[in-house]
Amino acid sequence: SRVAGEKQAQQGSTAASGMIPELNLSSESDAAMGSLVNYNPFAVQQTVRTWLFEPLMQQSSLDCKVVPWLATAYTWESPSKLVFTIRQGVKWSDGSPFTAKDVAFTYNLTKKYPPIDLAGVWNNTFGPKAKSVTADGDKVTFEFEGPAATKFPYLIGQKIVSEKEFGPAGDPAKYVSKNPISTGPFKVASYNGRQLVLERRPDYWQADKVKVQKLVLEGHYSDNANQAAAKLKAGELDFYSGEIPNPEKAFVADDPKTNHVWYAPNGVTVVAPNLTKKPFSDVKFREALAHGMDKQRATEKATYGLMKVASQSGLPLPQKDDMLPSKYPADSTVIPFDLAKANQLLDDAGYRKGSNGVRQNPDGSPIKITFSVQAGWIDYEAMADEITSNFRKLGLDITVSKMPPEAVDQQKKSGNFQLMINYMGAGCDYAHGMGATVSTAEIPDKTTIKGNIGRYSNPAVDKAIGAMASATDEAATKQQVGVLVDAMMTDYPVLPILYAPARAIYRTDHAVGWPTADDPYANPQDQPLVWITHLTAAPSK
Amino acid sequence: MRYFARKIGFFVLTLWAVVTLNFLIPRLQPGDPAELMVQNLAGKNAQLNRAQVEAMRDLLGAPSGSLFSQYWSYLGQLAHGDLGISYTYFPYTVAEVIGKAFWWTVILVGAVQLLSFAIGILLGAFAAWRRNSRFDTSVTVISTFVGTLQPFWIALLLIYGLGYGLGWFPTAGGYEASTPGFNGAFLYDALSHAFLPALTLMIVTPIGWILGMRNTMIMNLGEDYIRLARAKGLPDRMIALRYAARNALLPSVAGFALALGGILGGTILVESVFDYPGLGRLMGEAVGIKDYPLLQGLMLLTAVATLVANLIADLLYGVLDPRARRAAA
Amino acid sequence: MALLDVRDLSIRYEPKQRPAVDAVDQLSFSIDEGEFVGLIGESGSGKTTVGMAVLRLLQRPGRISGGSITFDGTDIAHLSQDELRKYRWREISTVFQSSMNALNPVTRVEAQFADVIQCHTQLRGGEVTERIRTLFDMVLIDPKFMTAFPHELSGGMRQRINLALALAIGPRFVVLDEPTTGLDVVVQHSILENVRRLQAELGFAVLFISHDLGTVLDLSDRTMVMYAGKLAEEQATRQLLRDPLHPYTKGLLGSYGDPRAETVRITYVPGRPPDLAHRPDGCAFAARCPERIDRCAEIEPARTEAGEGLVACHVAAIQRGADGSGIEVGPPIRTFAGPQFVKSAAASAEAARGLPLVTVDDVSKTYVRRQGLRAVRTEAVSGANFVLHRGGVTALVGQSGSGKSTLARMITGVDAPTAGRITFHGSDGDQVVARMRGRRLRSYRGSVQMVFQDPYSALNPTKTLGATLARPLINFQQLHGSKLRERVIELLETVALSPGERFVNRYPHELSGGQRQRVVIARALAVEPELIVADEPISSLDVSIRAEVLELFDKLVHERNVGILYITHDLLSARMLCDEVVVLNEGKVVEQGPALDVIRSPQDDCTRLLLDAIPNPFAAARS
Amino acid sequence: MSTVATETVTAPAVADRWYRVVWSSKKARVGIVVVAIYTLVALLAPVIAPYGPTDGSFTPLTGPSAQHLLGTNVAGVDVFSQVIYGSRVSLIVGLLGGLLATAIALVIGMVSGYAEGTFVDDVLTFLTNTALVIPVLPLIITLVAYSDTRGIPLIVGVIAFTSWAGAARSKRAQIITLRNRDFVTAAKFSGDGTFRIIFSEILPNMTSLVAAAFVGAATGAIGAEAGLAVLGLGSSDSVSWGTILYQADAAGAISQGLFVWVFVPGLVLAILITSMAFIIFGIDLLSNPHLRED
Ligand SMILES: Nc1ncnc2c1ncn2[C@@H]1O[C@H](COP(=O)(O)OP(=O)(O)OP(=O)(O)O)[C@@H](O)[C@H]1O
Ligand SMILES: Nc1ncnc2c1ncn2[C@@H]1O[C@H](COP(=O)(O)OP(=O)(O)OP(=O)(O)O)[C@@H](O)[C@H]1O
Ligand SMILES: [Mg+2]
Ligand SMILES: [Mg+2]
Repeated sequence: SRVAGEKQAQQGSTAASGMIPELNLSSESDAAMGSLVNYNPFAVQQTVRTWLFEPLMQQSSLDCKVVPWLATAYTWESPSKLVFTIRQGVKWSDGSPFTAKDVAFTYNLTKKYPPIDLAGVWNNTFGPKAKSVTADGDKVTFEFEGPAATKFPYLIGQKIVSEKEFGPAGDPAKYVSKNPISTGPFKVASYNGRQLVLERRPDYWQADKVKVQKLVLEGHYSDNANQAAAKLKAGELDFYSGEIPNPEKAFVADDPKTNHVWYAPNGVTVVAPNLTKKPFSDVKFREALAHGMDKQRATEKATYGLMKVASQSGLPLPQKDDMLPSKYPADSTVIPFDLAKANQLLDDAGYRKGSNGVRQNPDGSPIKITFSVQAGWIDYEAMADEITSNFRKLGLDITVSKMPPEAVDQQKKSGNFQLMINYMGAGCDYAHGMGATVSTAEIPDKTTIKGNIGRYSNPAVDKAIGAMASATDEAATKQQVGVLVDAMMTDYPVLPILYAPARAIYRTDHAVGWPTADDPYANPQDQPLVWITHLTAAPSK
Repeated sequence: MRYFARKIGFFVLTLWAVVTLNFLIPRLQPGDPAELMVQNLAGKNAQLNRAQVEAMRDLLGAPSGSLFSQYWSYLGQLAHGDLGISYTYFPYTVAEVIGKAFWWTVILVGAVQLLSFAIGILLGAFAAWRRNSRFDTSVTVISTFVGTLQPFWIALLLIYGLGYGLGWFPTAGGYEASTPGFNGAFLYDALSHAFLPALTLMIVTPIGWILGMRNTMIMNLGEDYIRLARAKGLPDRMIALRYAARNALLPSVAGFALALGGILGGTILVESVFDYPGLGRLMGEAVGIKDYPLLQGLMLLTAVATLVANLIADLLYGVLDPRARRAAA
Repeated sequence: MALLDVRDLSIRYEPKQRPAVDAVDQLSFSIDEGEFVGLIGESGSGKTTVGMAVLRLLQRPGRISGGSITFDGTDIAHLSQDELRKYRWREISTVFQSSMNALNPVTRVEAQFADVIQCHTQLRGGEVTERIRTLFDMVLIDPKFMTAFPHELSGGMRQRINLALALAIGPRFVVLDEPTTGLDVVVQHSILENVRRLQAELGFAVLFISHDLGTVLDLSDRTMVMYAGKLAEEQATRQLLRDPLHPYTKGLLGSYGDPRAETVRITYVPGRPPDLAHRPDGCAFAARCPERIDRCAEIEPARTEAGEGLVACHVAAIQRGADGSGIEVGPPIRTFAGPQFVKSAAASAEAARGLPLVTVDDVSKTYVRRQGLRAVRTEAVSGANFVLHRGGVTALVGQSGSGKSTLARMITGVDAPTAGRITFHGSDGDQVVARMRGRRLRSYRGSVQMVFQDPYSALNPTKTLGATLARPLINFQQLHGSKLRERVIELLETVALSPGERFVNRYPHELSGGQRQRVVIARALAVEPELIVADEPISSLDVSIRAEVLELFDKLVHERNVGILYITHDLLSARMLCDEVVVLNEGKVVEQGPALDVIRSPQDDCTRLLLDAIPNPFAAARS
Repeated sequence: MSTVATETVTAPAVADRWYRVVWSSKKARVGIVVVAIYTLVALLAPVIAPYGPTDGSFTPLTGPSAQHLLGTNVAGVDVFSQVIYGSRVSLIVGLLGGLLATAIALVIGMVSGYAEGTFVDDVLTFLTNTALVIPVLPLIITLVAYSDTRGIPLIVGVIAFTSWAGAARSKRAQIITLRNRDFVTAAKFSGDGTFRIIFSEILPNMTSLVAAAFVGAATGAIGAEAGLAVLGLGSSDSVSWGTILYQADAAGAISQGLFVWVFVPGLVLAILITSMAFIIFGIDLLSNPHLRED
């Protein structure tokens, strides 16, 4: 195509220098945004989200390894006191030096303006709130009202802004930033309302690692997967982390040498029964269901077989194998599809078939199950359809009810549902990732959706989650996670189906060095800043 | 005078009803905008970050007070011409957001409507004129067939056929590399981007005009003044256009004014498929993300446009049909 | 050589779902350059059809099924529309039967002249305007109306403009198809005077189609009489008046009289025209002919020269010695030997006075029209007073726009008066018409019926005649099934639409103008009302059927004690039918009294004007 | 006179029955036949379709083959069977939705036009204008979101409820031009009630307008049903052509080369609506007897 042709011509001239002349990515703002420019990292809609501002550290949800970024190191001086060492020699894009004071300024700004406190530093969301954030030399110290280890993954993700720009800006939520002062690897070269061109900063603190001269961001494909696939195939996109149905066939098959896809396991998609409703309140019933789900077929339909079936432990395996208590051999936690066993379990638990061949409650009352699913979320629909047909084979009277996502949300809040598909976090904050699904504190209320939509409640689990707040090292964390895994394996509060993906759909004709299944050095979806420093020019053919 | 007072009274009353509905409808929809927006930013397969939801709620300033007091302040705002601040594009105001999208839609759909009206009228007139000829049959059959295709389906066809297959036209967006402004490069850029969406709409819109025109024209062809025109030995073209078509045009013109009013609401699907930066897409998004202020603004815009078009249709009819001048004016 | 020569022209209507109708059968005639030829004949006899054929404007399902139409040496019957174009308007132009509706409603009059002038002549720009101005002068219309839209002109003006349009580029031949129907006599008179004058000046030939005997005889050099799709007779007009050959012609002539005469006699032709889909053997008129002989029922009479004209009648041919068969028939008689409708002065004067039926008491009606910001008030009726009686007929006469229809609408309860009151003295007490609602209004309509003025809009185009006529019968007389059908057919026959079976399933557009008007009359008769408000019920009917309808009304009055409000501008029919005359001018009653008194000694100028405008061919013929 | 009376009238023509009139148009004939075939397919769906419409037991996303004429979808359902079954919902939604919307438009438009200038007209006109002006999509979403059961009747109702206004307006305009014709007054004299006058005298003069509006409404309804399906507001457990189309789009059928999956439902839909439009050409003959002759 036209655009690709031009690009090739340019590439010829600069490829020799080992640099990548240009990469094409999809836009990070809505198309309708037009020339409503706003580079403010606190804004709801940002012209660009990824490439200008940087956080203190980056943590991959895949392996929970912490990569130092604007901070070089951190230490928990106590479970309620965290100290970062700030990187020296970093320059803001206007040439002025970046200091610890900017860091403290940023965090204190979020204190002053709660609407921008996305990391929840100053409230009780992920742990007790902070008392103060102060800078001293190259150190920035966080003091919390209590043990706050669970806040760490959120806290380090805060994008750091300069005091110079935001000091005079007033309410940062209402501030429109047109000339951003940032630390990131790129700065704005041009924006015409549609196409954003970013150019490499030679004075970036790790400029030697950034080989991409120019980033061109254009087009928003969130509800237009076909277009994205076509653009990718045409070489007009180099990387895409949105959804493309059946990427192997729609994209990779077109040119397997250059076209690649990697779906990294990012979380767990689970069937969430409402434990307050019969017969789901019965753990035996849930156990039977866990054996009666054809997870393999569900992943074939929902993710075109790209994702693996999930372990009942709730942990994404094999990435988090090391978190698994030793009593569970890794491969034993994936419950195989076994209808006979499921039937056996149901029979044993007293859910006998009535004269019409449909199972009844032990007390003889009929069972009628409605599976609520978000209409239009085709992967969810596919899973629901498959699992429903599996459960029907168990003799259960079950129907799928497809409804608007908002209506599903409403049911989550009201608890007025029977079965649902839900997402179970698998981040590095086990207390609020995995824990959110089983913690009593996370049972949704009328106005807020929280993670524990099944309304599972277990004091041992709650206690373990509480303990994680002061678990600042891995061993301590593992011990508490073990309690959660136990609950998952024995109580079946939710029934994992498959791992939800972090997507990377990319081409290797311009750049190589993307994170892959073999070299999962970064979460492709969450850590572009990491992979951009790994990319190198494709060897010329 | 009473007549105009009445007309204006009705206009205001309808406007009020619409404003009230505009206020109520979004509020009646289930779903929490803050949650939806965070979910939207994170992707559906992600856990809701509750801190973010809280922050978002603070940011948007959750509506407070009773429904009634909200309604009052909404009316007050409107009276000052203030449409509020968009949730999605915070801190940009609704007016600014709509302003960006406005001309894209108006120019694209306006041009399409004009063109398909002209084409539809001409084809319809000639089909009626040569009723039951092969031309008539093919025009009615073909236009009916393509006119009943779903626009979305046509769009797919075009994107893959002319867009990716042949590579003739860009398939997404309103423009690409050029800087908006009044210059050749940009116009070329914008036109080539507008081509496929325009074509999609062009395929489905003329049918109504064709059939409508054909219908009224056939009725009119039986009238005595057409017979007289024939007896006058005027060239067929003149009879067809000046006599038959001129008269048959009247109902269509009134319909056209209405269609123009509807421009602002009618292209959600096509604009979304083509990622076109217009009002339809904006409306689609606003509905999806529950951006109440934006949604209200768009609905108000559509409503006012339609109402005004309605009024113009009335007046236009008076101008075009001298008979109506005294009856209706 | 004749300018127009029509030979053996046959025209068929071939509707898809019904048997074909031979509307015109082997018709031959010719017209010379500059000649003024009248074509008269019974309603539905095919006059309009012939005119349309000559103009080549027949519409489906009609088509020329045989014969030729030679215009200036070329057979135009089979030319394509393209080839025809060079004849159109330059050579042959026309004024239609419903010429009021023949102007393009959305363009200015001027433009409708300009397009045809520019199309056929070299004139451009100012010359065109100049030409239009001359044409307007010619038909006596102020040229300031050039820029008007058709609806801004009165009916009479529109007809005159059509005439001017027909003459716009000096054609050699003009077809005038009932150019003045629906106009009052005064306007009618002035228009036709115009035509005659212009024809004399410009020398074009005219085919003048009309059912109005008086005007045709008044104007034309030669007259052709049509009956059932054939020419019955053709003679120079003066001669025709003096010595009509065909019995049907005699019948037509006999239906004309002078309203002022002591005793008015009107003949009418009894019986029904034949079903054109099944022509009888022999003479089509035989069944109705008082002079018929045996031969008439068997052999179709050929067109023969007899006396000074052409006639298709055995008897006339024998009488004039044009037939050698030697059959004995008596000497020719001048008048129609059939029934007559007679009204003597005495009979008119002693008119029965029944009880009052409707009282019109100081009634006014003001229409308010909006013109831009201004409200224009039209006082259509002001302060009208009169009484309608049971078993009595009141004529409401007046010029066009004098408020006749408006009064009719108020009396029938369609509109309400703005002032005054109209009271109906029914069997269950007096009621104010304007206050009637719902059931009462419905039952009022069972006793008061209206014959609408415009037969074109009074019939639902989507309903067959049968369906239209069935409604009142179902609603007011609870008839159903075969009874209903019988009664419907009977009604059709009553108004001379026969055979009824042939008409029940027709749609209005398949009827001639006069046939439609008769359906409208039949509908009003269906419910056997106490009062009939007839608004120009016979304007589109030929004299013969006219007389028959009058007779029908008369019978209703005498036998059923029905009251009639007869709206007309035709004083002759008023004299024949009515006991009382109310003359209306510009909404005011200017004169009222016994019919004969008003007609004989009119007090108001307006009445006199109406009387003077009545054409009187006999006067001319006798002189 | 006697001769006339004895003359027999052969073949007394029967009044044109409306169905015969409609059938006499070639286009209408084609339309009727096609619609009839569709109806038959819908009725016989279980016989014709090789598999169930929700039977997801096949390999997902296969192209056309002998077993699966149109391939299978993401859920491993046979698309051909879906298309066959889909005719049910699409026909019902199209016909009922079209009918209901037309009926509402008819009643409101006709009554308001007939009563022009009165209070009734004012109220109805106000209603119509308001309905014309409020954006349909958000309204539909709100209406549907508030109902628990999301069956076909609801969808049909909602679609009809939101789409009648334009048609009502044009009908009002039309009836105003017809209402003052003498034949309407004449019908009053014939003793017909207002209702009968509106619907039996005036309506036949507008059948082509009404029929055109019906096809417009039916097209709109089928499209709207599909649109609702994609918004997650469709009927939860039935397949329609609209849902198939949108599933195909959402699953990126075209980028995967599964063309028939997209084309066939779009095509059958267009053919159905086209044939309905063709029937109008026959119905035109009803309101305009003039046209019957060619
Ligand atoms: N479309 C048609 N289909 C069938 N018959 C028709 C059609 N049009 C006219 N006719 C018949 O043809 C005959 C001639 O009609 P035409 O209009 O020429 O009569 P006319 O002499 O002009 O009568 P009038 O004086 O009433 O205008 C009538 O009997 C009429 O019923
Ligand atoms: N609906 C109306 N609105 C306004 N003016 C009207 C209306 N109807 C009639 N008029 C006017 O009222 C006057 C009387 O009209 P009407 O129809 O009663 O006359 P008429 O005596 O029946 O005439 P004609 O012989 O031409 O039928 C005319 O000037 C006419 O223009
Ligand atoms: Mg005639
Ligand atoms: Mg009148």
